[in-house]
Amino acid sequence: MTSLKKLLLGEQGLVVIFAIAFAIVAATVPNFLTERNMLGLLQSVVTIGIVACTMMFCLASRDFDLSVGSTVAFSGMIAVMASNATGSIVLGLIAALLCGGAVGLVNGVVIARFRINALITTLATMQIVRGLALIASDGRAVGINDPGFYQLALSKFLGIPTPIWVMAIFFVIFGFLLNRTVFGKNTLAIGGNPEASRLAGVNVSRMRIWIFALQGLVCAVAGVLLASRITSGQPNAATGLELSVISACVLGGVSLAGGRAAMTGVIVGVLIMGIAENVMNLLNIQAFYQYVVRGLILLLAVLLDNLRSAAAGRRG
Amino acid sequence: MTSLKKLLLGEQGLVVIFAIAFAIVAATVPNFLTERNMLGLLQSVVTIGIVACTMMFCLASRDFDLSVGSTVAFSGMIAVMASNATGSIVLGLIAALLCGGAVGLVNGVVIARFRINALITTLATMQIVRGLALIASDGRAVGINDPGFYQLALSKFLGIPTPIWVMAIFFVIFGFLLNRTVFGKNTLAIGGNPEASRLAGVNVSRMRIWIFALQGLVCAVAGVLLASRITSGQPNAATGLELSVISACVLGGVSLAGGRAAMTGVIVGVLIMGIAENVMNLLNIQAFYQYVVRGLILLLAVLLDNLRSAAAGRRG
Amino acid sequence: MQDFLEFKAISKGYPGVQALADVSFSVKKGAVHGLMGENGAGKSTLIRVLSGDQSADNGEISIDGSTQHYRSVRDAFDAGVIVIHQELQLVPELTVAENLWLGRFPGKAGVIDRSRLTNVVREKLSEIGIEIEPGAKVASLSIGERQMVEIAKAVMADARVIALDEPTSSLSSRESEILFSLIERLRSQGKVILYVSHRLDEIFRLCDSLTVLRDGKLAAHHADITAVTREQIISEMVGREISNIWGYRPREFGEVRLEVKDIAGRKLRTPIRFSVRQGEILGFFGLIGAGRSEMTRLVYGADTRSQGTVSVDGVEVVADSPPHAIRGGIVLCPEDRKFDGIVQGRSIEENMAISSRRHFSPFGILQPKKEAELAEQFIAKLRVRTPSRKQDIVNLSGGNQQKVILGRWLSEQGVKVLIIDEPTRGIDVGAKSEIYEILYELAAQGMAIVVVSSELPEVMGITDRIVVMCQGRVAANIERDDFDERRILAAALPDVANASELPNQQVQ
Amino acid sequence: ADVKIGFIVKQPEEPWFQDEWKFADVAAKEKGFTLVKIGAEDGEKVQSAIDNLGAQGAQGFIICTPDVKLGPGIVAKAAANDLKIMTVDDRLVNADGSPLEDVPHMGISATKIGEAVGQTIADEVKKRGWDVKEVGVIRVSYDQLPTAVDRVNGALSVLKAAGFPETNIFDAPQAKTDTEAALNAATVVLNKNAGIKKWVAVGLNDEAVLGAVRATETVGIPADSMIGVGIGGADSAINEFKKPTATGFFGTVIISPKRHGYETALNMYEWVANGKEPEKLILTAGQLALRDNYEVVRKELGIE
Ligand SMILES: Nc1ncnc2c1ncn2[C@@H]1O[C@H](COP(=O)(O)OP(=O)(O)OP(=O)(O)O)[C@@H](O)[C@H]1O
Ligand SMILES: Nc1ncnc2c1ncn2[C@@H]1O[C@H](COP(=O)(O)OP(=O)(O)OP(=O)(O)O)[C@@H](O)[C@H]1O
Ligand SMILES: O[C@@H]1[C@@H](O)[C@@H](O)CO[C@H]1O
Ligand SMILES: [Mg+2]
Ligand SMILES: [Mg+2]
Repeated sequence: MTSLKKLLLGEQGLVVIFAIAFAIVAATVPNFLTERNMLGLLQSVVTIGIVACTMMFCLASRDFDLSVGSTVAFSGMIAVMASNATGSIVLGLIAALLCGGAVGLVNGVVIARFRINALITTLATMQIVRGLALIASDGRAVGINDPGFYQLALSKFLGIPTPIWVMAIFFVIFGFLLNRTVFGKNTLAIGGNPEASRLAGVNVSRMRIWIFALQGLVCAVAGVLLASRITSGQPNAATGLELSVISACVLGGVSLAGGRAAMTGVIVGVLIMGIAENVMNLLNIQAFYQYVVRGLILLLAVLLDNLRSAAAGRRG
Repeated sequence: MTSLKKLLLGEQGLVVIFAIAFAIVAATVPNFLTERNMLGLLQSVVTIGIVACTMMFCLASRDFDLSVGSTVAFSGMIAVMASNATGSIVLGLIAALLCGGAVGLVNGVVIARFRINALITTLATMQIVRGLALIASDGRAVGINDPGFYQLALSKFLGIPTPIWVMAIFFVIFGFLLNRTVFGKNTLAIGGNPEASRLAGVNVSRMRIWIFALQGLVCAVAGVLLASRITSGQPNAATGLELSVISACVLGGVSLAGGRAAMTGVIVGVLIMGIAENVMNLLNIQAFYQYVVRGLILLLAVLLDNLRSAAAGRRG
Repeated sequence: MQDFLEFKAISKGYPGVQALADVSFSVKKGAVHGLMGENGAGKSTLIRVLSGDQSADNGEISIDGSTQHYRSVRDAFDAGVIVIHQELQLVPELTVAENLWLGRFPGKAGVIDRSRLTNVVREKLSEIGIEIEPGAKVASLSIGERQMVEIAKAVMADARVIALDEPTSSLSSRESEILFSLIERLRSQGKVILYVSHRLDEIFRLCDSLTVLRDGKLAAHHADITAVTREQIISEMVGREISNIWGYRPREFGEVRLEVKDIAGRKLRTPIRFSVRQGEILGFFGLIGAGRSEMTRLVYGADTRSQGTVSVDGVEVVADSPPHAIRGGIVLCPEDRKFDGIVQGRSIEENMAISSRRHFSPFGILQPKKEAELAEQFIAKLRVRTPSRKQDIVNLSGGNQQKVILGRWLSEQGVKVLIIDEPTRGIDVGAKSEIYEILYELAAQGMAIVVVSSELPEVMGITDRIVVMCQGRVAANIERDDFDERRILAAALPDVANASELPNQQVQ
Repeated sequence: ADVKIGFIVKQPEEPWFQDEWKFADVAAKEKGFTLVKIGAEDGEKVQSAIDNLGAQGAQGFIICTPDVKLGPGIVAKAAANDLKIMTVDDRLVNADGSPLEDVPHMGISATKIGEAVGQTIADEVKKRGWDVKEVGVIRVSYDQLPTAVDRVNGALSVLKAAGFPETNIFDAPQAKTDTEAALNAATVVLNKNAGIKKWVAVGLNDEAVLGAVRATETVGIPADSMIGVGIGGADSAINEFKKPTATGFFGTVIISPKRHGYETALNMYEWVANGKEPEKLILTAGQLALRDNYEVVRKELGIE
C-alpha cells in the first residue's frame, strides 16, 4: 500500500500513471495493442515529438515559441522546392535546415537582443513565415519530383520506419542535453531565476538565441520528414502545431514559469496526445464529441498530475 | 526638442506614437479617413475590442485564457437558438449571458481552486466549448427567426452603430474598473506577486474566479453582437480570436508576466490590429503578403514601444 | 600593507535618486572592511558596481593597482571579484551543487562531470562545516540554509575580493559562527573582504577598518576600527545620538485579546497554545526552524490548520485564510519580504494601501487622495528613503522595502492583534528604535502584539513576556521580571550538550 | 468477414461534410457495414487516419483530401495498409499536377461550379437592366485554398466575358473562412468605392458571399442593389432564403452531398464485398437555387 503510494507520488509518478492508463486502454480498446497500430500511433506523433524536444528547452528557459508550425511547413516546402530545383535531395535538406535555422535565429536575436516579448515575436514570425511559405509556393502544394525523397519516411530499419527512429534519437539526444550538459543546466537556471543566472555569469541572451536557433533547426528536420511522409511540400501544413506541442510539454510537467522540465515527462505528454487521438478514432467517436473528449482528457491528465504533486507537498 | 522627446518617451508614449502613425496613414492612404471607413474599421474590431477588456484583467493577474473564441461562438449560438425557441430576444440574451458566464466560472474554479495551469485548462475548455457549440447546432449555422435580433447590430445612435457604442462603453467601464477600483488594483497586485497579495488579505482565488467569470460574460456579449451582425449563430465563428486578443493586449503594453496593464494601451493595441488589416485592404495588398505585413507591423509596434521604454529607463 | 582595492570617486544615479555620490576609499590586502549606513545609504549599490552588475556613472575601481574596465559580472569574476548579494540569488529548481557551480560547470566539451560536480561541493561544504547535501534541491532548503549555500559561493570561487551584503540577516548563531570563522580564514589567506551589516557587534568583531555611507556620500572612513566607538558610528550613520535603542516602558495589560488554543499544521505537529493580553507585547524566541514562523502562519490562516482555534476578544476567528484573519483583527508581517511581502511592479503607495484601502473605498471605488495622504504619512513616520511615493517598490533598498510592509499593517484599521515575524531584519539602527516606539504606542492603545525574533537582545529588550520554542514545541514561558539570557537559551536548545547552537547575542 | 469502410474528410466542422457522412451512414445501414468517420485536417492527420483504419481492419476508404497534392502519399499509404481507395469532392493529383486516374473519383469541378455562379450573376444583372460598366464586383478571396481560387476564378471568367470591366473587380481577402472575416474585408471594398452603387459578389462558399451581403447592409446599400451568389446550399444559405424579406443574397449553387456521400459509400461497399469495381470518374453538377425555388431544388437533389 504505502509503496504503491510512493510509486504514484514519486518523481516518476506521471510515468507510472501513464503506464496504468496505457494498460487499461490496451486491455479494453480492440485493435489498440497491435504492432501495426503501435507503429501507426508512433508515426502520428513524430512531428509533435520532435518539435517538443526543443520546445521543452524553450519553455524551461521561460520563453515561448508560436512559430514552430509555420517553420515546419516552410522548411518542408523549401526542402521540396530546393531538391526539385537542384535535383539533389541532399541540397534540399541543407536548404531546409538553413531556412529553419535562420527563422529560429531571427526569433532568438529579436527576443534576446532587442528584448521583445517572445509571444509577440513568435506570433509575428509565425505569420511572416507562413506568408513566405505561401508566397514561395503561390499557395499551392508542391509535389516531389524525385521518389527517393519519399524513402526518408518510407524506409525502415529493424521493421520500424525511419521517422520513428529519428524521433527516438532526438529524445535520447535532448534528454542527454537537458540533464547532463552545461547547456541543459544553464537552460533550467535561466528559467528558474534569470537574475541569479545572469549574476552568476551565464550569458543569458546567447543561451536564448541558441535555444531558438536549435528550435528552428529541429523544426526543419520535422518539416522534411513531414514533407516526405505526405509526399509534398504543403504551405498550409502543421497549422496549430504550436498549441499541440506546448500542451504535450505542459502535460509532461514542463513548467510555463520556467525552470522545470524532464524528457521522460515530455515523451509521456506526447504519447498521451497521440493515444487520445488514436483511441478516439479506433472507437469511432463522432467528430464533434472528439473535441469534448480531447478537452476532458487534457484536463484529467493535468488534474491527476496536480493531485499527485499536491500530495507530494510541492507548491501548485 | 526635449519636450517632444518627453512626450514620446513618457507614460503616454504609445498613444503618441500611435497618433503619429495614424496621422501618417490618414494623410497617405486614400479613402482611409472617411466617416464610412472609420465606422467600418471600428465595427471590424468590436469583437476583439470587447473581449480585450477582460483579457487585459486576465493577463494582468498572470492568467491566460484561450477559450474566448469558442465562448464567443458558443454563446452567440445559444442566443440565437434560445431566442428562436422561446420567441423572445431578451430570453435569448439572458441564456447567452448565462452560458458565457458559466464557461468562465468553470475556467475560474478549475484554475483557482484545483490550481490547474490556466493555459491547459482554457485549452481544454476551448475544445470542449467548441465541441458543445458544434453538437448543439449539429455543425450548422442557425438562422435568426426574429428580424428584431438584427437590430442589435444595425441600429444606430447619433449615426454610430450600436456595437461601436457597446465597445466604447466597455472601454470606459473596464478602464475605470482597472484604475479606480479596488478590484483593478487587486488584479494588478495578484499579477505582481500572488503570494504576497494573498498574505496582504487579497482573496486571490476568489478574484481569479471573478475575472474568469467576467471574461465569460463579456465573451457572451461579444458573441451576441457577432451573431446579430452576421444574422446567424455560427459554430465556427471566432476561431483564432484568442491569439488576436492576446496580441492586442500585449501590443498595448499588458505584461504577460502580470502586474502591468492600461486601458488606453489596450485600446491602441486593438486599433493597431484593426488599422493594419484595414489599410492593407485599402492598399490592395495581396493576401499572401498580408501575412508578412501583419507580422512585421506587430514586430514594429512592440519594437517601438520597447525602444521607448528602454530610453525611459524601464526594464524590458 | 598596500591598498589593494580602491574605489575612486564612484557616482551612480537612478531616476530621482543619487544612490552614490563621489565615493572614494580603499581597503588593504588581508583586511575585512565594514560598510555601514542607513537603509538606502547606497551600500548595496556600491557592491553591485563592484560586482560588474551595474556600471557606475562616474569613477573607477582598481584592484591591486590596476584599473578595472569590466563590463559584465563575468569580467568582474575573471578579475577575481565575487559578490554575495543581499537578496538570495539561487535557482530553486537546481541542486545545491549545481547552484554553486552555476556559470562555470566542470566538465569536458559541455558535458558535465557529475562526480566532480558533487564531490568538490561536498568537500568544500564539509571543510567549512556546512551540513547540506549537495544533491538537495535548493527549493527544499530553509531560508537559513539557502543563505549558507549563497555564502559557500565565496569559497567555491577562488576570488581575491569578496563582498558580502548583509549575510547574517537570516542566519542562526551557529551558522553565523561558521561564517565568521570562514571570514577569518579568508582574511588569513590575504583576501580583501567587504562586509555589509547593520549589526554593530559583528562589525566590531570582524572588521579591521570601516566606511560609513550616508545619503550616498562618504560620511566617514576609519582605517582602524579600534579607534572608534559605537556611539560615534551611530551618529555618523543616523546623524543624531541614540542612547537607548530599546526604550522599553512598562504598560498596563487588559483582558486577554488573542487566545490561541491547540493549533497545529503540517509542519507544526505538536499543538500549541498561548494567549496575549491587551497592551501586551509577547516575544517568540527560538532557533531557526523552531517553528515560530509556521506558528504565525497558522494563526493568520496563511497555512491550513489541522486543528485548534484562534479567538480575539473571546470571539472565535474562523481564520482559514488571511482575509478572515484581517477581518477578525489579526494581521501578519511575514518574514520573507521578497516572496511573501512586496508586490513587485507596484508603487510604494499601492503596496501600503493594499489592505487598508477597503475601509475608505466606498463601493470599491478608490480615493486616490486618501491613499496618497496615508502613504506620505508612513513614508515620513518610518523614514522610507525614496524620491516619491509612486516609486516601484522593487527599486527600494532592502531595508526600505521592509518598512513599506510595516507601513501596510500600521495603516490598517481595527487591528487588534499584530504579529510581526523578524520586524527589524535588515533595518538600520535608527529606524529600529522608531519601529520599537511605534510598537509601544500601539500596545499602549490596547493592541496585542506578537514579535517573532531570532535576536535575543531584541526580544529581551522590547517584550513583556517571552515564549521560547524548540523543535516545534513551546519550551518555556517567561515573564519580563524573570528574563535571563541563560534560561532563555537553555530552553531554546534542543539538547543542552549541544551548547554551540547559540543564537545571535549582540547587546548594544 | 464484416465489411468496414472508412470515410475521411478534410473539415469535419463544415456542414457539407456532415451531410456527406450522414448520407454515407444511410448506405451503411442499408447494406449492414460499419462506417468509420475520421476528420483529417492536414496531410499528417490523413496519414495517421489511414494507418488507424488499417489497424482496425477496414478494407477500404473514401477520402476528401485536405490537399490534392497529397495524392502519391495517400495512395502509397493505402497500399501499405492494403486498403481500397476512392476519392470524393476533390481529385488527387501527381507531383506534376495531373490527376491520378487509377483512383476512382466522384466530384465536382471547382471551375465549372464557379462558372455557374458567374452565369447566374450575369443573367440577373442583365434582367435587372444594370449597366455592367457601373457594377462593382466583390471577389471575396481565400487564396491559400486552391479550390477557392479555382471557383472564384471560374466565376470571374464568365463575368469578364459578359463585359464587366476588370477595373471594377475588387479583391476582399478573408483572413479566415468565416462570415465575419468576409464581412470585414468586403466592408473595406465598399467604403473605398463609395461611388459605386450597384454590387455583385462571389466567393468560395455561402459564408463568404454572406459576408459581402452583410457588408452592403451595414453601409446602407439596398438589398435590390446587390446580387450575391454562393456555393454549397447548406443551412447558412437556406436561412437567408427563409428571411421574411429578400436580401442581397440572390441564390446559391447547391451541390448534392447525397450522391457524394451515399453513392460513394455504396460503391465502395460493392467493391469490397462483391469485387465490383466503381466507375473511374463521375462528375456531378451543381444546381442553382433561388429564394423562390430552393425547396424544390433540394427535394430534387434528395436533401431535406
Ligand atoms: N534600480 C533602482 N532604481 C531606482 N532607485 C534605486 C534602484 N536601486 C537602488 N535604488 C535607490 O538607491 C538608493 C540606494 O540603495 P541601496 O540598495 O544601495 O541601499 P542600501 O544601503 O543597500 O540599503 P539597505 O540597508 O536597506 O539594504 C536607495 O534610495 C534606493 O531606493
Ligand atoms: N522550506 C521548507 N521546507 C520544508 N520544511 C521547512 C521549510 N522551512 C522550514 N521548514 C521546517 O518547518 C519547521 C518550522 O520552520 P519555521 O520556518 O516556522 O521556523 P522558525 O522558528 O520561524 O525559523 P526561521 O527563523 O527559519 O523562520 C521546521 O521544522 C523547519 O525545519
Ligand atoms: O472544400 C469544398 C467543400 O467546402 C465543399 O464545398 C465540397 O467541396 C470541397 O472541395
Ligand atoms: Mg542593501
Ligand atoms: Mg521564522
